[in-house]
Amino acid sequence: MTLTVSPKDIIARRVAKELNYGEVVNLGIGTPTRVSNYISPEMNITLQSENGLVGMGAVAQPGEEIPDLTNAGGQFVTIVPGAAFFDTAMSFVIIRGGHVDVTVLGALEVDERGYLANYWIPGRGGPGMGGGMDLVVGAKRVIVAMEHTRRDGEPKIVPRCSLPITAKRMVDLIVTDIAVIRPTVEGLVLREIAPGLTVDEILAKTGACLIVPDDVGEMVA
Amino acid sequence: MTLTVSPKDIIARRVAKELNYGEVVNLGIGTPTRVSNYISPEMNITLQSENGLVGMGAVAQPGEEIPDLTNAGGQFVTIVPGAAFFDTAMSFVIIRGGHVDVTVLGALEVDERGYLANYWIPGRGGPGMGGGMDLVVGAKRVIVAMEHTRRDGEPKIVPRCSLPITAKRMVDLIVTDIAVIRPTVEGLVLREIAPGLTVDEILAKTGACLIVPDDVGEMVA
Amino acid sequence: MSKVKTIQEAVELIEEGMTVMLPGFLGVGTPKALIDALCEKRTGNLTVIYNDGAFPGVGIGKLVRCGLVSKMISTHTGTNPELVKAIAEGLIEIELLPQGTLVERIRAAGAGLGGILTSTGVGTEVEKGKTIMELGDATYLLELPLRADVALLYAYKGDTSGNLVYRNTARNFNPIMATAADLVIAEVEHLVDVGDIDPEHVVTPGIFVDIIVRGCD
Amino acid sequence: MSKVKTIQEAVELIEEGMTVMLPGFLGVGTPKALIDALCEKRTGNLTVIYNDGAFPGVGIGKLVRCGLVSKMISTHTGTNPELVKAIAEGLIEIELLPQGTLVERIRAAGAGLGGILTSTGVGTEVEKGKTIMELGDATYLLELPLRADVALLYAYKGDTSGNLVYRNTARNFNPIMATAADLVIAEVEHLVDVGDIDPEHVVTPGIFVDIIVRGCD
Repeated sequence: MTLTVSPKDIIARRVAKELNYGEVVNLGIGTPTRVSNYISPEMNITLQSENGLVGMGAVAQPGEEIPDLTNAGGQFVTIVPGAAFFDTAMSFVIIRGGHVDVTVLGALEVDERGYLANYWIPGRGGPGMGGGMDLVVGAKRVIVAMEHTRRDGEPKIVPRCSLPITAKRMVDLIVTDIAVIRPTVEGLVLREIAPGLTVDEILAKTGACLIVPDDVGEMVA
Repeated sequence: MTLTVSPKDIIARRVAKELNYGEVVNLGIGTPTRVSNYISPEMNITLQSENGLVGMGAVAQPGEEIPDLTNAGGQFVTIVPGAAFFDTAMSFVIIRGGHVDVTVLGALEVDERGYLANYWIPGRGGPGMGGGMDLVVGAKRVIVAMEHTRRDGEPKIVPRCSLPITAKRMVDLIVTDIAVIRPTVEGLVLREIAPGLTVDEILAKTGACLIVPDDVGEMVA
Repeated sequence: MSKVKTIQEAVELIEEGMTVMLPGFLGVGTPKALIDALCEKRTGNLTVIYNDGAFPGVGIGKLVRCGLVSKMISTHTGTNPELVKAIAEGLIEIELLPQGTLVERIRAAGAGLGGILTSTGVGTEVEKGKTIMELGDATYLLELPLRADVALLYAYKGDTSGNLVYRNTARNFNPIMATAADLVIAEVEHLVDVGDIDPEHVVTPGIFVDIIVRGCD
Repeated sequence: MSKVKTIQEAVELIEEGMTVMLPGFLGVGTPKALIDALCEKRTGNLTVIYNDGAFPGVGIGKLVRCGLVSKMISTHTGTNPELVKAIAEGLIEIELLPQGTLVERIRAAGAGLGGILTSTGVGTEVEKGKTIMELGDATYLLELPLRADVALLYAYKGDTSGNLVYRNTARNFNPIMATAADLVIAEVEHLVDVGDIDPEHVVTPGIFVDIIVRGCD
């Protein structure tokens, strides 16, 4: 049996399990967007998109695109019954005002304080924070969804962010392709590791110190 | 020939002459509301009502009342083609943001600084400022429309307001049933007096000092 | 999942001493059945945030007459002599503020803002006790967010997921108060199915609304 | 009186060095014909307030490619490599800020507010040079109003008096920018008569709009 699930899908599937019935969720561009593939309709999750929409549906199939109906990544999307459109001011009333239960965001770095950096690479001039800073400040729960290491193998989970941080807020959970980590005031706590991997293998790919409790679980892939 | 025009209507008719083509106008409760009776459709004036409406029409005739369609005084009103409804936040974006050209308000007192008092009589506990403070601060022009004296004959135009002022803003014009007065940094300037009255008669009914230029005109009744 | 409950179930959640936001302008846009149910339940000692005094026995005037209000945060009381009298007798405490300031304070709470600067009230009684800020040539008052325990809304039409549409000038404070209370209950004149309201015409998205009740229940 | 003009008449009013607000999110909700006319007229040295970098040659990406932009006030540039390159080479100055802060600064200007307090940006690069305020347990940045000389809007439908209706996610910054510029020009896909838009469905009241142009002129 060969598994063909990509790291991005492993992350998305795991993040989906963190969502509770009836929650309002904002999914960032990239890997976070894939989380919607793993949300069952019975969950009654409402997707908010910062470009002015609650009740976002799936990405539009080719030929089904509706003019001027896109998500925050610029992809054509669909809407579900009960959707509503609004302007950017209202969108950020929702986001900054604490009306989003969960935001799922990618990150360039996360550190031992639980701070994330995801908007600026000095010298490269970008990409910019968009709505990310408001989402991290305003959402009730913040989940970082990212691959555990950079493409060159360097760790993204580091003692202290070298890039400008997105907010002075401890994120609630970090979900990578090989581990689930919970930031706490004591530091980063390893909660789950991917099947077939050892704690030492996780630690080797992590720049930050991890607290390893006795009950580290297996990550449900 | 007997004239049956009330003081309130004299004021309203004179105020209407101050409005320019195409302006957005907010009319306060009472005498100011009557100004709309003297605005011709050719003027293309848009009436704003702070309870959430632009494009207000005349007061509804008995039997023509539309549910939940009222002015800021609680009277049933009509709307004109091109009207729009909105919430209170938008209403005060319009008012405080400088998008109202003229506000016409009643006053309890106006003083030599051009300040008006119209929201509070100590001991009587009311009535409250409603949207009045925002209108005086935000409108491009403020016109006070009031009878020249109180019912007991005491002057309403005084050296300095004894009642709490509505805003630290010099109003642009005072229109009473017997005079038109323009506040300036030098003081209150008498501009027009009602036909048949003398300057001395106006001064006798005015508590404040008035500057009387050579070219005081006759008020068009 | 439907958010529809009975009026009785809804008002059960409102407790003595709570701060209650009520939309409306001289009674227009105020939920009638919810107020009737509150009067019947006799939940008292309420702090009420409402634009004006409405009229005796009408809208929040009914709550006043029932003796359930201990404090009003409002912009105008003059239309309700019963309220004016209760304030004069010290039975009801009043906090008076400008209408544009009231709505921005509520909006700030709903929008997660720490406050707003307005020049309305500068140099008047309203500035007393407030932080005054000079920026360039202008002077502003710092006005702080205003939240409530519960907001009771009135909408012309609502779907079972809480999307709301208003009618005429009954919209007023409803969409703003919907964002700034821990519990939001909307009384709707017409209850429709999810999907029956055009997504372009929704004024208050259902995510703000916890409970929907029928006005005619 | 009709506010309808030709696109040529409208862009004549836009001058070198002006600050221009352009609504849109990755190009959606941005007026196309007005941008084309600006590029043809070659009005340069513009400061552009726009959410993002859009895409190369698309929306404000077209203004960037035409070399008409000297400064961007924006939240995100990453989708437009041409813009990123121009910023890196010092050809375009960039002022980067959070999206929720951008929209509230514009709204504050339109609403006559002196500023707003937000905790977004506290403890980050965004706080540099700004007034930091501590209120109770919370820390906020004071963010100041942001106005423009001209706003160029895009609406799905507009009447000749300037009432506007948007479509889907093309609404975004349009209704807010409509309130905060000295001159407001709206490009509409469908021009209708006064009275053809239901007063409940108007999103931007015509009093905010100075000039209406047809997108297909």
